[in-house]
Amino acid sequence: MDLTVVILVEMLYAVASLILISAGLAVVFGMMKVINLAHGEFMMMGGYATITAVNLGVNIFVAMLIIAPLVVGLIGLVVERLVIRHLYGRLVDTMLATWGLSLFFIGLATMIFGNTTTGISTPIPGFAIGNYQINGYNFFIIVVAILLLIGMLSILKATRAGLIARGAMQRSDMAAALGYSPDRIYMATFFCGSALSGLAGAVLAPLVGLVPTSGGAYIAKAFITVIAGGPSLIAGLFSSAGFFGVVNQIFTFAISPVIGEVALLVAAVVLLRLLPQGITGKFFKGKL
Amino acid sequence: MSLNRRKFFASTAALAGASMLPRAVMAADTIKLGSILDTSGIFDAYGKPMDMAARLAVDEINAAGGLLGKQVEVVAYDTQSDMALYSQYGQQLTRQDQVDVVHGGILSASREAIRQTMRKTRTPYFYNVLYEGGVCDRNIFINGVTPAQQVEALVPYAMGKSGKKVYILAADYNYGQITARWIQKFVADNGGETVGVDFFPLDVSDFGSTIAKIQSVGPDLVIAPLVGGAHLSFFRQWAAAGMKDRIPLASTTLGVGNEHKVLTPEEGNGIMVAYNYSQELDTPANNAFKEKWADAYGDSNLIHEIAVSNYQGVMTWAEAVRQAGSMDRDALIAALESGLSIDGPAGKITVDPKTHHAVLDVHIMEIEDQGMKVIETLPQRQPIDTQAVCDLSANPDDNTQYEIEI
Amino acid sequence: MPGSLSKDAITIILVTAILIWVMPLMIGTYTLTVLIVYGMLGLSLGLIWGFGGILCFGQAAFFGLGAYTYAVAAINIGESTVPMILAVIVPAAFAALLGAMMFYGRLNDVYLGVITLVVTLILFKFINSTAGPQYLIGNARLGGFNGIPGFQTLNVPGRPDDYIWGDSYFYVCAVLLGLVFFLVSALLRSSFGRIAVGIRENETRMSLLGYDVRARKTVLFAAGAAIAGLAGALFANWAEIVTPSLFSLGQSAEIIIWCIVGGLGTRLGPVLGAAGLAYLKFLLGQQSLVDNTLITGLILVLFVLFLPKGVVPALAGLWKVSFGRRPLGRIHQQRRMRNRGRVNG
Amino acid sequence: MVETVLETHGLTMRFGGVVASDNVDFKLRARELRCLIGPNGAGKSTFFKCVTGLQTPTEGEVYMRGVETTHWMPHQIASLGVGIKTQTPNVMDSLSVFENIWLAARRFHDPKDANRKTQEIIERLALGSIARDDLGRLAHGERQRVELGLVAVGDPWLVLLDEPAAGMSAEDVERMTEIIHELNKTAAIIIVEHDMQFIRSIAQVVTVFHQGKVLMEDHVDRVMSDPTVRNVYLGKKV
Repeated sequence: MDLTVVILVEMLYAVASLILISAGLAVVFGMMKVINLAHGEFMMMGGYATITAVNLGVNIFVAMLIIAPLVVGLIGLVVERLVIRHLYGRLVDTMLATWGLSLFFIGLATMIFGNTTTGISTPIPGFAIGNYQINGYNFFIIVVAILLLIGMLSILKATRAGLIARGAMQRSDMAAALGYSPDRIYMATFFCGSALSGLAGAVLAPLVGLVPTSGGAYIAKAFITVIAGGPSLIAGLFSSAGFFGVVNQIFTFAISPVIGEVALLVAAVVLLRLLPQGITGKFFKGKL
Repeated sequence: MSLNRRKFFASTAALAGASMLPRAVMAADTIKLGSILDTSGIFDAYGKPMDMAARLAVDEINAAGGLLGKQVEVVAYDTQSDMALYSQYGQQLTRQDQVDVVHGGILSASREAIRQTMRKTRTPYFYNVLYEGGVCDRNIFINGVTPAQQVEALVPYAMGKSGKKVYILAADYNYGQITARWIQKFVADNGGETVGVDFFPLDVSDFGSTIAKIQSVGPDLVIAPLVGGAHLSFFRQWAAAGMKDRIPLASTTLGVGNEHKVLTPEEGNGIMVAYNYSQELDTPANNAFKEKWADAYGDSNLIHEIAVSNYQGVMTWAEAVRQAGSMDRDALIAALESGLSIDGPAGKITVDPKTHHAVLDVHIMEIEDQGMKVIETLPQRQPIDTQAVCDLSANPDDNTQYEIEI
Repeated sequence: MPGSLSKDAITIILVTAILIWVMPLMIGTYTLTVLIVYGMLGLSLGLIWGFGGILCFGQAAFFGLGAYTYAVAAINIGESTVPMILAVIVPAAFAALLGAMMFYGRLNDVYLGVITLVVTLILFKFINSTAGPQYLIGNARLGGFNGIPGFQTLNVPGRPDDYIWGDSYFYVCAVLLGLVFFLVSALLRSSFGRIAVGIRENETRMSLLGYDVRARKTVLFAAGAAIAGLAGALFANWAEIVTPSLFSLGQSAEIIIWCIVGGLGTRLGPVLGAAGLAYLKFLLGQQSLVDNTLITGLILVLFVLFLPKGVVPALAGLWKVSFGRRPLGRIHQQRRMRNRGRVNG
Repeated sequence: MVETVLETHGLTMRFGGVVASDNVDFKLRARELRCLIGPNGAGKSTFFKCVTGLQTPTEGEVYMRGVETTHWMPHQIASLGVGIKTQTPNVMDSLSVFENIWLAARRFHDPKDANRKTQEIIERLALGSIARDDLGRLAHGERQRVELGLVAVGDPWLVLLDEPAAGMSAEDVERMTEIIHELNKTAAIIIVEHDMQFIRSIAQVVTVFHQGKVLMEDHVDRVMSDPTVRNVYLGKKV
């Protein structure tokens, strides 16, 4: 019984972390049809921003939830102005350029922080479920993911910016026709997407150690989750993260973490073969 | 930016120019020591200090007048934590640079990638890293700690402090696979029981499900031969789940790359390990070594187990060259097989003629406040695991890595 | 395409001969050999991407598969001829299956990218977790992260004790690259190649003309994989070890970068891009001033921004401007070609 | 008796709740020239796509020269000897005119004959002066003409054209009409078209689509004077 609860929590945690690591990529992809392959490195930089800030004496929650998203968002802004801006509408070129950026940032982080694994302790103590101890931080991640989804949903539904964003997602020329400069919308979107990546990296940093190449572990998963999710931003994110997270954990508990990862990847291939438009291309059509 | 780039191109051009010089120009008035280590990439926490140690040793040798009246020149390649580059640079060192000796290799995978090349080209090879044991090859000399020296000492101590049921979490490559089998053997020898073994590829960093699984089995002790930065998160997550005070941990690798300095005291304290070296060894030799290191590099904090092994390896080789009085490979091997020993920062190291492994001191330690506190010192342990299967004086042509069968 | 195949053949033979003679004077043959192998690998992606419009994020999978097939077969057979052939056939067959799965499912563009990337990851993760003694094919341990060392290397066919290594191995590789280059040229001049280019340009139109686009793309995909497999086997012989890093995404990324930098839609571009960048990486490995990865990344970004067609087409364009002649090979809107597909939704 | 080259029975295509093509029965005899007209969204294009295999109909069957082709892929249908031109210019932009037509010719001929056929078509369509130019650089009318060349070079017995005259100058349209008449000597032709001028100049029998159904099918003059048709085109000059 206790074990069932533990497994359930681990599953929720897996889903939540998939949502977190994919959110930034999903926003940028959903709004701009740009696949940011430097997404993983944005997360890595979020992690480093957190650790650096904590080492400078900043409260860990402030560092994770405010400083890291801001820092990475600003980096994203610079990247957008210098590189991405010139490549809109050229899907494959943006993929290649952001891939280059990802290598660049890995190199840069290596030169600045070195290649030694760094990390910080999780700020939340573990606690017991029956006879089992589990990592209390898992709950923090689950909560952050839920808040993130609710936040995104309410911004999209209830604010003016959200309205423009929804318009831009449906038809990119719509916002322009309404008198909003697409240039500024893209800038803002990329900032938000990068900030979300930074947040994810920051929140996950205490759990796993950080090296400049850490981002590589996330990008493939995020990429798969977003593409498999399909056109709807939030429904897609939620459904595909839910599907992959559960598949992953079932096989992880039944066999081993590696098989869990492989199961996730195989599920992705099968899913895309059956639903080439992603989950929400078939179901939940037209939802957010 | 543009300045940097220009500088970079200039240096590239210079490099290209240098590598195009005919080899004859660089006359053989120096002795060439090839070094092949991951000084960048995910294993550079191991490789960088090893590289520093090798250079420190060579500087020391040169300052004392060199070897056979010649200066020693380091020819170093950075393998960038890419196993494929080992074979490439290994060939480069032996065929093109024609070095006199090669020190290097970190992961067992990298050693196996170059060992045959060294053997084929008859270049003496020193592998100065703690490893899984069993390599039997007349061309290679190994001064790292083997399971019989380390695990055999660590297991009974750790089981004595915890209990009989042991769970093993190992890195999924030859080191972890073989070491896990040694642990199982020694657990059984000490009347214990292995209740679970899990292997993790080097890029696994999420151990949540594993921690739950361990609890459902309920061992008394967890032994973790985990390797590299990603695996370090196990120790973090273990502590974060509040498991540290429930089930004690031991490791055969934690601290080899100074990982215990990355973990906080709360995460690291109490983990049991056993190595040849610790920065906390309070011996005159170690204190002098730390001072030398600090003089050269400003700070002695980076020194770790295999950096010291590398230093001792270079020193062992230098001593053998002096005794042999020539750079001839067979004379060198003969000198090494004479039971040669040196006194290094970690104490006395003697070459075992039968196996080309080392007889050395092993310290059982516990991690305490980001240091390794010595609990017990076991002097001059023999590599009996390899001795049981390898006898190079009887079979000089042997070229195998023996694996333990259980 | 201007000129004839026989003219092509003469050019290729001459250039190969000159390179075999001149290059070893500048770079050691050992290093040259791997540059040639990478050149062949670059060509394999250059063929399917530049002329077939198939952007494969997992070309390294076929490279690794070729290398592993060779290593496993060589250990079991002990003579190199059959393993070499298998190393071409197995990746090609695997690609044919994968390609059929993707193209008959009408997967395109990003989805194609995701699937090839994921399949590469699966192979990598699988191979990487085979360190245990239970993973055995015949007499060959797969070895996991360690890879497989110590297999029979290339020998004179039928004479397992006459190894081809060192300089002779370099000649073998150079001649093989020339041969593959010639075969690719012949393929591109053939109807099949011209139709492939037509498919790259406009799939719908080609199917409305009565061509089975799915089958043709599958065949082309398999041909690219066969070349990559051959390159993998040659690499295995050169390195004398195969490791899972052959399957890594980093390796795939490098192949893509070679093609971009060298120039898509040309035969020579990917070959030169591969050899040039691999040599640069090799030189950078000997310095510690600037991080290697940073440079690679910077090169890719700068090329995408400022020279998206790559070096060879740019030089050919320059040649054309300066001398008013139409350069060899066609250079056409690679940019549009790369970005022709839009993501649905 | 004249052979039927294309026949559909109860062809229906639904997109969700929308019925784009509703139970269409259609028959075309050899060497007939037929225009499909109707207002936007009447189902002409859906019908066209279902017949050419670009879409698979929800219900109903398609027969070509007596062979059922309902679930066939476009390339299978084209391989029967059916020439197809889609609505927007659909050509290989970065290849030359010669290469474009050659690719079409190669499908039905060996390389040597393909060269000869290509030359023939280039002369017939008076494309000689631009034969070496890339399609991407040509004017709209020329591109349309080349696309007709792609269709013609396969010696089809059935030609399906979706808005061939769209966006063309009067002169271009005239040339197009000639080519179509020429094709019609050996092939049955279906033209989906908006341009009434063009239809009047070319058509004999016209099928009118409305709300996915066939509204009427008659000679062009009678269709033009029919009040229901006028009603359907409300406001449009007929």
